[in-house]
Amino acid sequence: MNIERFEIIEEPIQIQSIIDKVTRSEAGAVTTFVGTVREWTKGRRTLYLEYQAYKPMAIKMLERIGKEIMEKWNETEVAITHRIGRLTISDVAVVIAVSSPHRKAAYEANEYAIERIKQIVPIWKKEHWEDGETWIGDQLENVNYPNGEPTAVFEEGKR
Amino acid sequence: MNIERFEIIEEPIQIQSIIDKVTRSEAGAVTTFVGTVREWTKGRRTLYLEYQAYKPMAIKMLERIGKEIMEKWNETEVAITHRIGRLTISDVAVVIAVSSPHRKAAYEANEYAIERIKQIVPIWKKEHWEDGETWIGDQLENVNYPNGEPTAVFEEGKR
Amino acid sequence: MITVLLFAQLQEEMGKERFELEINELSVQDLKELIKQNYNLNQLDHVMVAINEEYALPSDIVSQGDVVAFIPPVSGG
Amino acid sequence: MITVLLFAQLQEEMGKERFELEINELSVQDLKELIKQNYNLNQLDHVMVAINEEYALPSDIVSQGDVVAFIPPVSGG
Repeated sequence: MNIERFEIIEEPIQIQSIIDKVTRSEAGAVTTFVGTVREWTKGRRTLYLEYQAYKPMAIKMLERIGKEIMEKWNETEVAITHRIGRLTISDVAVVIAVSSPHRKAAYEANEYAIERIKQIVPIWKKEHWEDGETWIGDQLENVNYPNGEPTAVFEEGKR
Repeated sequence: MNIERFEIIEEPIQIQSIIDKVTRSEAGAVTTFVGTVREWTKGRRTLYLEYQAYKPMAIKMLERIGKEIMEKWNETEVAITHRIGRLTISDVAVVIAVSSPHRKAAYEANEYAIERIKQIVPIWKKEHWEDGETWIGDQLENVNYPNGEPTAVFEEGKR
Repeated sequence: MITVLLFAQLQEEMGKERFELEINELSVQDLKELIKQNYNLNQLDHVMVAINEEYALPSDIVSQGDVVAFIPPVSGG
Repeated sequence: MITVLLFAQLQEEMGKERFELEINELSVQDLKELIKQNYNLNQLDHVMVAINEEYALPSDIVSQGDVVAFIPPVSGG
């Protein structure tokens, strides 16, 4: 697996370059997910966001997601780039590209990737609202961390 | 609905420009599907493809798919461009972009779009193999056209 | 008069993209029969028909001035 | 000695990104307790711990030279 397929960067993400990383002559389908900064969340207005990462571990976790995907859907290839730092409305925060000979797998694997990012990749978002600021946690809203032990972060077999 | 969101073109597709058509500050998720020309199909090697379209009707059908999606998943926006003419290996044949405030809808609507394209949009692909050429039909393999009447092409209520 | 459009393998089989027919009114089904018998097109069974860019049923009526397209199974995407 | 890394709200609460602790060996659970009591960090209950960039269990042992990161619920994507 090419390590540069999983990156944390501070500059704007070039979507095409992420797609290029997974494009190959055997794969007829490439799906991408582009996560952008939303202006309104439940009636509250965002001015800008700040993303912070534990960079070396975040890259490791992205690589792990890539590995999980290639095990679940063989023949797929994955590239993920997450941007950190200060982002304003409609800026691209994350791009996930998955290529596959079969489109079904390309969609499924892509959706799996974003779910896993929200579970295990050490990146945090600080919302700067019109009327205050907050660090956001637990976006999935179904991850409970009793005793700081979400099983989802452990590789199968470790527990 | 902006009519230019649904296009049939003969030049290379700029993926970013399709994404830009649906990006907006209310939508935090954009999914894309990029269909590229595959070199190998069941052990047979493709040299190049030729796509032909019944252009005005193909655009109408793309618009209809967009309308169907906005009815099924409100809050989504859709843009689709299909390229026709001669395409070689790894060239981009089709790009579908869907934006939504909710990522689940963005994935589902995108997959719906490619399924519908393969059912109702009058575009045909001619494979030029190493050892011959064929017009390809019925890609979905589950669309049967007995008496030339696939119900899938009719709008609900028409029959 | 109606205009008939052909695509993909039908276009190659017939050697042209379009032709005109001097008819006033008939059903899609009857038009298919007529063309099968007179034009030596053998692949019409699995072919859809569109009238003026909308898919039509076998019982729909083709009238003067209509553009009728024969749509073989599509393969875009 | 071990190195402790802090992120997001923990970093702001503590006013620093990292600090060092003169300890030899103790469990993740005990380390959390120790830090709760000595450093006035109140939000540690829902915080995961990573040792050398891998998630750790409460029973895992932190040893000399390890880098321990406190990982509040993540919110990337």
